[in-house]
Amino acid sequence: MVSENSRNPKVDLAFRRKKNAEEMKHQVVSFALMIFLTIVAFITVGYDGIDEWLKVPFIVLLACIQVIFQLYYFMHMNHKGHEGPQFFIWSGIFVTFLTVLAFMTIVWW
Amino acid sequence: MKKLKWRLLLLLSVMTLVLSGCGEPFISTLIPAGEVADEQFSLMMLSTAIMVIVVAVVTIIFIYVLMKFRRKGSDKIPVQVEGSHKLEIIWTVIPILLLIVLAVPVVASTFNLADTDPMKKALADDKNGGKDPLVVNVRASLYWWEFEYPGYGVITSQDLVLPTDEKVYFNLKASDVKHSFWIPPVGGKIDTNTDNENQFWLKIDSKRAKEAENIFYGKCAELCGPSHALMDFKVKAVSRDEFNSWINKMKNFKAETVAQTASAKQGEQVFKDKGCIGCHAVSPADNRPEQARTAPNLANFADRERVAGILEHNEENIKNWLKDPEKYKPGNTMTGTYGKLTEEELQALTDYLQSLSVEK
Amino acid sequence: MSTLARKKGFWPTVWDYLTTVDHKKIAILYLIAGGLFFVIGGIEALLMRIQLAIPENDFVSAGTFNELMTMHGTTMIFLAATPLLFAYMNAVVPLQIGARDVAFPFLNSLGFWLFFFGGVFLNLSWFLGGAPDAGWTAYASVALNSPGHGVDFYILGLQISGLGTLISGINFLVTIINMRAPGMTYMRMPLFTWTTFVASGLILFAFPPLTVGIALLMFDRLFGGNFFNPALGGNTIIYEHIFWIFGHPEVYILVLPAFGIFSEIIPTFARKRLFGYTSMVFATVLIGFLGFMVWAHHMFTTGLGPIANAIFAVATMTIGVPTGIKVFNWLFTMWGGSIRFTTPMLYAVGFIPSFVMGGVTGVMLAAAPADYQYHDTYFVVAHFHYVIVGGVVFAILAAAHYWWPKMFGKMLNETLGKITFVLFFIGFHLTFFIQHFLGLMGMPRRVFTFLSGQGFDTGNLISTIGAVLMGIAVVVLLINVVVTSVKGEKVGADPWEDGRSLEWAVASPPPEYNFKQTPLVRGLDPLWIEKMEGKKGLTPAEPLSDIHMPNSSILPFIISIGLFIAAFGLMYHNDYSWGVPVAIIGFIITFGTMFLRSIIDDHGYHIHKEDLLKDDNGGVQA
Amino acid sequence: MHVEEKLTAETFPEQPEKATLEGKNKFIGFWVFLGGETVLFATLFATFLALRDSTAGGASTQELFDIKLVFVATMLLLTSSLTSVYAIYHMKNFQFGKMQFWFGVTVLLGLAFLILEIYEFNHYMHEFEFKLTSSALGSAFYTLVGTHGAHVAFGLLWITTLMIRNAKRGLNLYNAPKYYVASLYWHFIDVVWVFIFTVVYLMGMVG
Ligand code: HEA
Ligand code: HEA
Ligand code: HEC
Ligand code: CUA
Ligand SMILES: [Cu+2]
Repeated sequence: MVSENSRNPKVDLAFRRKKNAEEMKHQVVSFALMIFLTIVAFITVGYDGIDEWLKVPFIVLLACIQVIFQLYYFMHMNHKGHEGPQFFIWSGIFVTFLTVLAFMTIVWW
Repeated sequence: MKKLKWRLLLLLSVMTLVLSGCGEPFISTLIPAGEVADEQFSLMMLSTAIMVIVVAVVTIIFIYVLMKFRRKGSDKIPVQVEGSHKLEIIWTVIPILLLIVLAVPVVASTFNLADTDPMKKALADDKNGGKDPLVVNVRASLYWWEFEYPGYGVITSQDLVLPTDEKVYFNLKASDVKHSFWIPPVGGKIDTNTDNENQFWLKIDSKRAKEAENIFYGKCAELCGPSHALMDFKVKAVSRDEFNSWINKMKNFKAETVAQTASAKQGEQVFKDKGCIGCHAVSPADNRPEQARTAPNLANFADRERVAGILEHNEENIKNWLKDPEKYKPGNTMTGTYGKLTEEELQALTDYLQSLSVEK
Repeated sequence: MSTLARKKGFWPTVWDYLTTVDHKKIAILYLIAGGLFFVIGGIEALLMRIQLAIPENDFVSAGTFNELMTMHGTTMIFLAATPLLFAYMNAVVPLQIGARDVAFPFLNSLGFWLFFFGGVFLNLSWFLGGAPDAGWTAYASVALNSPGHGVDFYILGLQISGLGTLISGINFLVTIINMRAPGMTYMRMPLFTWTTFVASGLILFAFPPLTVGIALLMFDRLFGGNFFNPALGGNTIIYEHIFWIFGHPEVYILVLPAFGIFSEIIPTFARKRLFGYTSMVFATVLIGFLGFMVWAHHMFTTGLGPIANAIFAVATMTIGVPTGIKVFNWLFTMWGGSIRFTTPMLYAVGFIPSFVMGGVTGVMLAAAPADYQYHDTYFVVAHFHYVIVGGVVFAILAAAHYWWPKMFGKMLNETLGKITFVLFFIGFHLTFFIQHFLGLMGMPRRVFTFLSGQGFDTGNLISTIGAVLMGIAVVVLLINVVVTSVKGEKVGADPWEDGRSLEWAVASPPPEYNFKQTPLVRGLDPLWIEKMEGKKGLTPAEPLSDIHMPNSSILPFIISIGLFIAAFGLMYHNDYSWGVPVAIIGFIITFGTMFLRSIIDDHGYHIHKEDLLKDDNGGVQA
Repeated sequence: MHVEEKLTAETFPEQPEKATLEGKNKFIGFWVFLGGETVLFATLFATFLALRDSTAGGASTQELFDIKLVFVATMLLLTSSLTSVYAIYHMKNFQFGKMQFWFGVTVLLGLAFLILEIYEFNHYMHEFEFKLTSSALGSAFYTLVGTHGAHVAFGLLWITTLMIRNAKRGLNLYNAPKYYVASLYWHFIDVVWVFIFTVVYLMGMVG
């Protein structure tokens, strides 16, 4: 909303529409990638040739990448004005990491 | 000069600590009587010393500031100081150094006290089976303790008999809710969980055990129900020879032969008729699975220090306990399981129970 | 309040408070409710202390003692300390940042009513078959083994009030992010606002684990779940972790705002700006951050193994460093200042050595092998009362005296205030200092009695005497409140004369819109800056114009009642056939009301410029 | 800008969700809330991970899970995430009708997902006797996946309410933030699902 007062509405509108459309294209691409990653994950699990110890970290990695796509593209965390959201989501992820790590290491019996 | 002042302060505070009393030798952590407790005690003293320094520094600045900078009528506006990097660095770095001094022995000690490899080896070896080093399985239940010596096939309750001057290893768990096993003068506590077995070791020093008259108090240190406060046990510290002789007597104990007098024999019968035997074993070699062992093993009951862990051991109290256990340990699981006992039955049971001894 | 009552009559006033979304009135609600629960929790403490005054006492039974102990801890932490701090946050933070209101006035009210009904629900347990008795930690195996509905009251009551706390936390976060006046940058925010901000962040990340933990407990107790049933693969250690992942940050949720309060009071009465403001902010954030990485220090004896114990021991100790930074900054704020010993300042001054004592015993507890000796003894009880009472309660009492004039327009009586302080201070040290030694001498905590002959007798008696002194001190405070509201004198905007932050720039109590014109902030301690430049008020950042205000609403109250009803249904659904329908009705009330809220447009209303001009006592004098 | 202002495509701001103070508050407040939700699910995930082999002799995850069903469910939910992106895209272009349409599609996809999940739970309970009460694994599984399912259900109700409530009014600065925030919620549900299908289902099938 930088040019709130000084803009020519018509031109501006056309420009904005174009920008939005372009962004939408990015969204579709990231969606395609997400679907792709999902399929890869499912195939990995269904496929017997791979060592189980490799499978788990691999599919978890895929999930993380996918979630980054969701957060940064679908949820626009890549946009300006998202410093707050980034801070809180990453803090949440930090606590998540600690919790999950603890439960997988020191709760074992 | 300054150093001297600090040392004096330290000395003074340790003195006050001593003067204000260290408690009783059979229960106080401040009168350690074993290697583990010693190690912990020295950590406690080290940290106390560091903390006394910290508190002293803060207090000195504090008192100086309060004396010097009180408002004295005037409407003067003090200089609005923003801060000082030099000072801030000082009071960041010095605490870090103090903490390092504390952290190093803490980490070392944490690993040392958790070292239970000898026990694992002993248990893995069939011949040894937990004799050398001695292994004790501890099982905590609402509100009593069972101690099993797996190397000897002996089970006892409430009173834990331990040889002095050697490391004893423990396997601990709980059968109903979480409890915690603690003998303050001998070493810090460890929880008995419902999900797993915990392990640690203790070592009693014979000389200092004597000062506690060879009896230590054990406590349950985790809230477990109404009678949590009363879930005490006793530790008898004996020499290795005495221990050997005791464990042999336990192994050879024949419950069938102990009742000698008529009354005791009658009591033995009541013990069966009233179903006491369904819960309480009277033989140290109890082969039932632990789920079936729902009450203290009474094999050497007459040798115990206390009745039910808390009451002084005498005929009167045995009767009281049998008459109304709820009165002495609210919420215990024996209450209401055997109907009313007549005065005669009580006497008989008491006589029988008093005959259950390996020492006599 | 009393003036309001006269103006409006009793029932309209009640209605006004039931429906209010004004942060200043919600603050008063928090103060009253939190104060009430503090007295309840304190009475529970006194009853415990009476029972423990002599060995083998039978003043209360074993079961009752466990109930008192559990309810004391739970009430004090969740229903007294947190809400009392919320009271000051609500009253002061919007003013300090130059805002007209919080970000979500409606949610603010909802947060209060959820907390309140959760607390009422929990306390009803006393009359409905017995209170919870598994400790404030409600460790799974004891909690599942506890007969009756006591623990269910705990689970459901905390669930409701915890939701309220979470909502309030989010509200403060957004308020501080979005509603600051022009020029009020993050690094110009008063420390109380900063600590509120960080504490709210901790609430945001710590309360969800609590929600989950007690939900799992609820499944196990009420719906046949097996999370904590080892026979079917459950694991009780999970609960311990979840509880402390919440529980440790919770203690910093309490103490950080307390630090904030003292960081306001000390500069005011030393007439000197806060020493090392930047490092204070940094330390606050660091404490909050580290607070999430140390929880297992409550579980050293659980048997996590030496690696975990060593890591958590060292991590815990590091918290001493930022806290130390704070302590020394306070000392050096006073250094070179001009200290005036008002009642709030007395608490601030008393706080420093008391809290440091509690803090250093915390570091001692962090030495894992030594903690095998301290854990679950009175040494721990002594530690946390030193930090909680010496830190948090002192702060709450200090803030009560400090901000009372701002909240109610009248100054609490200083003489009575000082009497309260002296009694409380002496009582406090008498009660808890000796407990260190009781613990070291082998006295476990959570015991309803102790046998004589173990050396615990004298210490416990002294402790009880101290508690009685604290009780008397609280009674004097209550008298002070009554006396003040009957005949206290009205005060102006800056009753302490040395006010530094924005709350002292508006009338006491402030008008409903706080600032007639949003102020322009030109630095740290904005009011002080203007005063030093000889100005009377602040520079406005905007021309006088209509002010937008939110509408009052009864819906938060109804939403909360719905959950209150549903909780009864859930609790009794195994016992009575009406359980399930009642639960459903409760949820319908709650969700139906939420639905109403979402479909009814609520645009608020405006106070017009002309009316503002007429009303000349408020806002920034430009 | 004012909430009740009547807007046209030209005057409609670029970021309608943040054009008013209320909108900005909602926006940041909701993100903050999502930070808390992250931790809520983290705790449930951690619990599940700790208990994932605690079958108590009952059905194990390898026996239970059916890769096809999970795949279909995943595709449904992922696609619904894209359709809600479309909806927001049209919101930014001030095309109310299209926005409503895509939200409608989102709701339908979400509903299909939910039905599938209910079918799945039902299947486990009757075919495998796998219930909340049957083992620690059962408790952990139903609590984690069920909490997610409850979020889906709530999201569906929320978006539907918004659509119906505003059907006649069109887009304005009062409801734009609400739509925006609802879509954020929907994406978040999807984020959680990505981890559920990975950690619960796929890892459960690997063993
Ligand atoms: C407001 C509440 C509050 C606060 C602020 C703290 C602060 C701290 N606590 Fe405390 N704690 C509790 C409330 C609190 N605690 C409660 C309620 C329990 C019991 C729960 C239960 O079981 O029911 C508990 C229990 C508890 C335990 C578990 C004990 C046990 O059950 O066995 C431990 C162990 O590490 C611990 C440690 C600490 C530490 C290291 C700090 C540190 O943050 C302290 C830091 C402060 C200082 C160190 C002082 C100032 C610093 C200086 C002057 C600088 C120089 C200092 C040094 C170099 C040391 N606490
Ligand atoms: C904010 C937290 C907080 C506060 C402020 C307090 C305050 C006090 N607490 Fe504590 N306490 C806890 C939190 C707190 N406590 C927790 C978490 C536990 C652990 C529980 C557990 O183990 O699960 C605990 C446990 C605990 C124990 C150990 C119980 C046990 O292990 O068996 C004891 C024993 O002395 C105690 C005492 C006190 C005392 C004397 C006060 C005093 O400071 C109280 C002072 C207040 C008053 C005395 C009120 C006075 C009011 C009146 C006299 C009213 C009269 C007027 C009218 C009716 C109008 N508390
Ligand atoms: C349901 C099982 C049960 C039955 C039946 C039962 N008890 Fe007990 N008994 C217990 C339990 C459990 C304890 C430990 C109580 C405690 O300390 O909380 C106990 C404790 C005792 C003690 C004290 C033990 C000690 O080592 O100090 C004695 C003595 C005793 N029982 C005798 C009897 C007699 C005699 C009977 C029968 C008349 C009996 N019990 C029946 C369960 C039972
Ligand atoms: Cu067993 Cu406390
Ligand atoms: Cu802690």
